[in-house]
Amino acid sequence: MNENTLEKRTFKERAKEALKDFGLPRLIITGFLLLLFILAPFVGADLPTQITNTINRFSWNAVMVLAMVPMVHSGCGLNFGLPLGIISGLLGATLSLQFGFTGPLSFLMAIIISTPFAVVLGSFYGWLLNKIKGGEMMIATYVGFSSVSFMCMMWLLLPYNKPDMVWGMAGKGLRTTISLEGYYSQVLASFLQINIGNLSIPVGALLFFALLAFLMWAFLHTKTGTAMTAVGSNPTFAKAAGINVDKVRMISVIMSTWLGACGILVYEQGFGFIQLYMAPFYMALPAVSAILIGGASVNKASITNVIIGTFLFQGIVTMTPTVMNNMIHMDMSEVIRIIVSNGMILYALTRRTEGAK
Amino acid sequence: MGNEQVPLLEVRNIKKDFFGNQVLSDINFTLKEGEVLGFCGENGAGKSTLMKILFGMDVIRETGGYEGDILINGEKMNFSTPFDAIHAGIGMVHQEFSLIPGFTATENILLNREPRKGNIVAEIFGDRLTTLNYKEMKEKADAAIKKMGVEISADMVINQMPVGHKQFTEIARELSKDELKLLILDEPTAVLTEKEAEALLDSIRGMSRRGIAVIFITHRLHEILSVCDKVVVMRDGLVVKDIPAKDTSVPEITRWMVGRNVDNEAAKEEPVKKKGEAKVIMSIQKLWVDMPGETVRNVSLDVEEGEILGIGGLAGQGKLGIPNGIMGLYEAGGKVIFDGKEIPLNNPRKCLDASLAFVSEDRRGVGLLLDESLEWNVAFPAMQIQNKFLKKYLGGLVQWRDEQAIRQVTEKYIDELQIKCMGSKQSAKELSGGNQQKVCLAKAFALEPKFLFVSEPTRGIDVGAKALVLNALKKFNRESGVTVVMISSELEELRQTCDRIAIVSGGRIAGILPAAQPSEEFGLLMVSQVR
Amino acid sequence: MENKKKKRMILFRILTVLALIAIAGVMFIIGRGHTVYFDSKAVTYEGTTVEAPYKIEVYVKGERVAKLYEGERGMAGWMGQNFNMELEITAEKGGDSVRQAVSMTLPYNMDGIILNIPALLKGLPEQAYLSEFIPAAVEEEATEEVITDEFGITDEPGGGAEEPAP
Amino acid sequence: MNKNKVSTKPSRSIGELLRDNSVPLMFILICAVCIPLSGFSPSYLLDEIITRMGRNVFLILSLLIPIMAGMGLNFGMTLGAMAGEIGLILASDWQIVGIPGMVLAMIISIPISMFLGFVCGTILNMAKGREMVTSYIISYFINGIYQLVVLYLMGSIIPIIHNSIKLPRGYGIRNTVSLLEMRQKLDNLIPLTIGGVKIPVATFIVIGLLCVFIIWFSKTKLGQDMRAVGQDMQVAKDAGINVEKTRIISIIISTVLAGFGMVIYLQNMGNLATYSAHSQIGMFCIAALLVGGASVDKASIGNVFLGVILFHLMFIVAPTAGAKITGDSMIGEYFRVFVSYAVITVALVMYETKKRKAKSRAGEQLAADQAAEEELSEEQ
Repeated sequence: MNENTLEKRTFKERAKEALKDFGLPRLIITGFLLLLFILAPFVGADLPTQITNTINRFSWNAVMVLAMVPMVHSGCGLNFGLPLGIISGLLGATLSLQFGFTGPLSFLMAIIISTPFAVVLGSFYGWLLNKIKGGEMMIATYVGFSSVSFMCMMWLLLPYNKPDMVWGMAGKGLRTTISLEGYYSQVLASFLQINIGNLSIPVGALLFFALLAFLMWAFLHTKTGTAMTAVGSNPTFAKAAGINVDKVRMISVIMSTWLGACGILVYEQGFGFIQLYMAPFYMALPAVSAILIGGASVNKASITNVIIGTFLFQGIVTMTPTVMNNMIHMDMSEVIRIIVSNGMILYALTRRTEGAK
Repeated sequence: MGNEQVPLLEVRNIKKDFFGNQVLSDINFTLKEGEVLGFCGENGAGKSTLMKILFGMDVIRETGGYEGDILINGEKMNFSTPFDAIHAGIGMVHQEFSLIPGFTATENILLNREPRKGNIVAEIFGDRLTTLNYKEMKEKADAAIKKMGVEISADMVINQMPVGHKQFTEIARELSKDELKLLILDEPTAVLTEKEAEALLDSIRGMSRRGIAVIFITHRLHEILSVCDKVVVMRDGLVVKDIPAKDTSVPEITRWMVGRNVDNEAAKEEPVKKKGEAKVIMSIQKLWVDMPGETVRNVSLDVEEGEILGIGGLAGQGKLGIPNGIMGLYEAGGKVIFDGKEIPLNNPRKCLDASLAFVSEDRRGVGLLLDESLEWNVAFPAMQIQNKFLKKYLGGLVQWRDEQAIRQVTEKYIDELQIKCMGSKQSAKELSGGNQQKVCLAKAFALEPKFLFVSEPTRGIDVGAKALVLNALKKFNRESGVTVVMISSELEELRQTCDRIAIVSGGRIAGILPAAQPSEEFGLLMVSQVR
Repeated sequence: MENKKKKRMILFRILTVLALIAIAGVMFIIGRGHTVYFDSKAVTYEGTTVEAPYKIEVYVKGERVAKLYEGERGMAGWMGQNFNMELEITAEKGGDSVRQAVSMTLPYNMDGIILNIPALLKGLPEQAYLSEFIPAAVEEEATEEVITDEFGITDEPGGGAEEPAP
Repeated sequence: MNKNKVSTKPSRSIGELLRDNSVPLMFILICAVCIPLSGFSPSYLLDEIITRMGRNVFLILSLLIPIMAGMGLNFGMTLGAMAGEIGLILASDWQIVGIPGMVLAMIISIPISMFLGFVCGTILNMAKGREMVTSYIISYFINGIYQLVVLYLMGSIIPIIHNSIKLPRGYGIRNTVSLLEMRQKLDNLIPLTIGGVKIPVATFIVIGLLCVFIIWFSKTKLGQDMRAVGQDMQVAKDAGINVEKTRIISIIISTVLAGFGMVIYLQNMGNLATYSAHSQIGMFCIAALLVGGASVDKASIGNVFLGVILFHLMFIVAPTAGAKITGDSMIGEYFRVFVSYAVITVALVMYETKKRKAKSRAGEQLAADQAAEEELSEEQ
C-alpha cells in the first residue's frame, strides 16, 4: 500500500519532469499537429493521402536532420553550415550523372563520389570551427552562405556537358533544376513500396534512413562515439581525460557534412530533381528546427529527437496547406512554417545550456 | 577631532553561517577615523566573508543574511546592496580589477558618477541623455589622483596600463567619492612591484592623515607593521588577536594565523621510508605555468616513490598551477621527468598514458560530466586511455562500449567509497558536493595510476565526507603503493595526511618540510615570498 | 524634487508624442496626393454646350505635362489641395495661343480628379468640370517590373523552380 | 616614485596594421582590378557611388549603436526595415505623397520599431554571448510575422483602401508597391548637379544630422554607459549601470533608425518590393560596414563611408568585369554575392580568432620572464 503511493508520487513527479523537459513550444506543436489530423477528415481532406504525404516527406528529409546529430554531440552547436554538406552531395549527384551512370547505380555512385568532397570540405570546415570555438553557429551560417554563392559560380564554370543537364542554348553551365527521371528518381521510395488504397509507404527510403540511423546509434556506442558525447558535454573534462578535443570535433563535422551530402541525395530521389544555385541556401534552417522540435537542445540530441522532430515538422508542413485551405480558404502554411521553425530555433537559443556551451 | 567616544566603525557580535556551516562567530572590533587597520589570516579564516558583510554584498543576503550589528558613527546600519554601503561612506577595492578596459583612467574613476550638463533632449528622454562634462571629469579625476599621492596618467587607457596603475586607478575611484570615510583594500599589493607597493603604503598614510579610515588586508605582513595602527588576526571565523601594530612582530602574527591546539594534530605514522632511500619518481624542473590567478614560476620539485606529498600555500600563490600545468590543462613550460622518462607538457594524453592521474579542484568544470551518468563519469578516462570496458568486434575494428563491465566497476566504487546515489545511472549533477568528489576519485582510481595528483580534495564538502575522502586517499597510497601529490589550502589537512609538505609562495616553492613540523614554520613559509 | 522632475519629464514626453501626432496630422493635409486628369472634350451642361479648342497645353510647376488636342486626356500628379496650373490654349489651328493661369481647390477625398478644361475655362460650376476618376477594376496581376537594388540574388538564370525549401 | 612608468603604448608593426585592415585592402585590390576591366567612365562611377551613398548610409549608420553596446552586428536591423515598410505601405494607401508621405511613414514606423526593438532586445538579453546568431534568427522569425500581417491581415483586418496595392484576391499587399509619387523627392529637394554628377543634397544633410546625433550621443551619459556595458557587463553592473535596460535601449535606437533608413532607401528606389526588400538589407549593410574596416566590436562613422564606397564600387563593377573575364554575365552577379558573404565570414572569423589569440600571449611572457630571471641569477 505504502509502496504503491510512493510509486504513484514518483510517477507523477516523473510525468511532471517529462513534461518540463518536453517544453511548452513542443507541446503546442504536437497539439497543433494532432488537431490537424483530427480536423482533416472533417474539412474534406483525405487522411490516407495526407499520411502518405507526411511519410513521404519524412523519408526525404530525415537524413538531413540526422546530419545535425554528430555536431550537436561534439558541442559544435547546431549545424547551420549544412549547405556545405549539401554542396558535396550536389557535386556527387551532378558528377554521377555526367559520368553517365543511370538508374539505381547513379544513386550509389553519387554517394560514393560525394564522399571525398564531404571529407575534404568537412575537414576544412572542422578546422575553421576549431579555430573559433564559442562562435560556431554564426560562422557556420556564413560558411554555408559563402560556399553556396561560391558554387553558384562553379556550376556555371565547371565543364559539365551532358545535354540534359546544361543550358540548351549555351551548351554549358548547369541548369537550375535537373530532372532525375531515368536516373535515381524514386529509387529508394519504390523499393519494396507498400500500397494500400490511397496509402503508400516508401519502405526502401525508410529503410535507408533506418540503416543510417542505426549506424549513427552504433557509432555513439563505440569508444570514439563516447568520446564525442563527452566532448560535447564538457570539453574540459574530455581534455583532462586525454581526448584530442579538436580531432573529435573534426570527426563530428566530417560526419555531419557527409550525412548532409547523403541527405540531399535522398531528398533528390524523393523530389525527383536536382536543385542547384541558390536552392541549398536556406536548407539548414528547416533541418535545424526539425531536430529542435524533436526535443534536442543546442548541445544534446538523439536519434529519437530526429525521428519525432522530422515527423512533427514535415507533418505540419504537409498538413497545414490542405487543412487550412479547405477550412478558411487561406493558404497560410508558408507563414506558419516560417514562424514555427524560426520560433523553435529562437526558443532553443534562449535556453540556458547547462555546463559547457 | 570629533567625538572620541564614538568610533567611525564598530562591528558587534557578527555571526554568519553558510547553510549551517559557521564561518564567522562573534566578531568584534572598532575603528576610529583615520585609523589604519591591518587584517590578516589564512585563506578561509573568514576575512572575505566579513568584508562582504561590511560592504553589503548580495551574496550575504542571498545566503540568509548575518547576525550582529554594524555601527557607523554610532548609528546602526543595514546594507541591502553595496550601493547602500557606498552611500554610507564605505569604499572597497576588490582583488579582481573592476575596470572597463577600453576607458581612460578618468572615465573609470568616475564610472557611472560622471558630472554632466543638461540639455533639452534630456528633459524628454530622461537624465541619461545629458552630456558628459569632460572638463569637470578631468578635474575630479585629477583631484582624486592627487589625493592618492601617486602619479598616474588620467588619460591613459586601462588596457595599456601596467598592472600597478590599474590598482591605483581603482583606489582613485574610491577616493573620488566625496562621502568616503572608510576604505577597504583587499590584497591591494598582491599585483604591485615593490616600488609601487611602497607608493601605495605612502598613499595609505596620506589617506589616514586626511581622516579616512582604512582596512588593509594583505599577506605581506611587514606591510601591515609598517603602515597600520592596529592589527586584527583571524582564524577559523574568530578574531584571535586585536592588537596595536607597534606591539607585535611578523613571527608572532604568523603564529596566530596558523596556530592550533596541539592535540588537534593527528598522530603521525612513521613515514614508510626514510628520506633519501626512496627513488625519485617524478622530477619537476624549472616549471612555469600560465594559469590565471595561480601562476607558477620556476618551480623545481622532486617527488619520491610511494609518498604522499602535500603542496600547500595561500590562495593565488600558484599551488594549483603545478598539477594543472603538468597535466596539460594550462599552458606550461619547463621539464618534467617521470619514472626516468620525460613527459611532454601541454599534452594531457601523454601524462595519462604514463599512468599519471589527476583529480581536479574544479569538480564541476573539469572533473565531471555533469549531464551524464555516474557510469560514464567513472569509466570514461579508463575507457579512452586504457581501452578498458570495451568489447571488440570485427577484429578490433569496432570497439563497443561494454555497458555491463562499466556498471560493475561503477558499483564497485559506489560501495567502496560509499557514494550516496540512487544508482549507477544517476546523472552526476544530482549528487551532493562530497559525493561528486568521491566520483572524481573513483574516476582516477579506475585508471589504476602509478601517480596521482589530487587538487583540493576537500573543498566545499562536509566534515564526514572529508574524512572519508582523505582516508580513501591514504588507503589508496598505502595499499596500492601509489604516489600521491595532494594540493590543499588547509594546512592541517595536509599535516594529517601527508609525509612531506611543500609550501608554495609567490609562484615558487618556498620550502619543503616534514609534516610533523610545527604549524608556525609552515606559516612563515607561506608568507615568505607573497607577491 | 525627484518626483517633480519625473512629472516634468512625463509632461515633456506627452508633449513630444502629441507633437509627432500633430506633425503626422499636418502631413495628412499638406501631403495628400491627387492625380489630376485633364480632358479636352466638348461638354453639355444644363443646355449649354462648350466646344473644345484645337489644342491645350497644360503646364504644372513650369513643366509641360500634357498637350491636348480635342478629345484627348492628360494627367499630372499634385500634392496638396491648392492646385495651380497654366494653360496655353490655341483655339484654332495656326491661330495665336493664349496663356492663362488657373488656381483651384481640389476636393480632399478624391484620389483621381478629372478636370474638363473647356468647361473650366468657360466658368461653368464645379459639377460641370470636375468629376472623380474611378479606376476600372484592376486587371489580373499585371506583369510588374520590380526595380531592386541589384541585390536580388534569387533571380537565377532562366528563373529557377521556386520550390520552397521544405 | 614613479620610475617604473612603463611606456606601454603598443608600437604596431606594419604586419599588424595590414592584418587589421585586411578587409578594406582586399576590396581596394578587387576594385583596382575590376574598374579598368569594367570600362565604366569615372563620372558614371562617381554618380553611381553618390546615389548609393545617399541610399544606404543612413541604414548602415543604424548599426553603430549596438556595436557600441557590445551586442555585435545587429542582424535585427531588418526589424526596423520592416517597420519602415509598413509605414510606407500605409502612407501610400492613404495617398500621402512626397516628403510629407515620407515623414508620415517615419512617424508610423516609430512605435512599431520601438516595440520590435524592445522584443528583440529582451530576447537578446536572454541569449547573452550569442547575440548575433540570435538576432539573425529573430530577423527571420519577425519576417514570418511581417508576412502574416502584410499578406493576410492587411486588407482583411487592417483596412486598405486602394485596390492598386492590394492583391487581386482582396486582401494582402501586392509584391510591389509603387512609390512613384515619393520617388527621389528627398534627393531632389535641393537640386545640385556638379559636372554631370547629381548630388542628393537634402539626403546628405539628413545623413549629416544623423552623424552629428551619433557623435553627440556617444558623449551623453547613455552613450558612455553603452560603451561601458559593451566592454564589460559585470563591471558596468557593479558600478550601478542597469545593463539589461541599456542593451535594450541600444537595440531600440538601432531599430528606429533602421526604420528611417529604410524609408530613405525606398524613396530613392521609388518602389517597394513588399516581401523581399528587407530580407537582404541587413546582410548587405553589415557587409558594407565590415568592408569599411569595422569589426564586431568596433565601428566608426568613417568605416561606414569607406565601406559604402568600396562595397558598392565592387558591386557596380563586378558584373561587367566578370562578364569580360568569363564571358558570362551571371558570374559577376554571383561573384559579388559571394564576396559579400565571404567578407562577413572572414570578419567574423578574424574577430573570434583575435579573441583567443590574446590568451596565448600571457604564456610567452612568463617563459620570457623566467629566462630573464635565470640569466640574472647566473650573472650574479
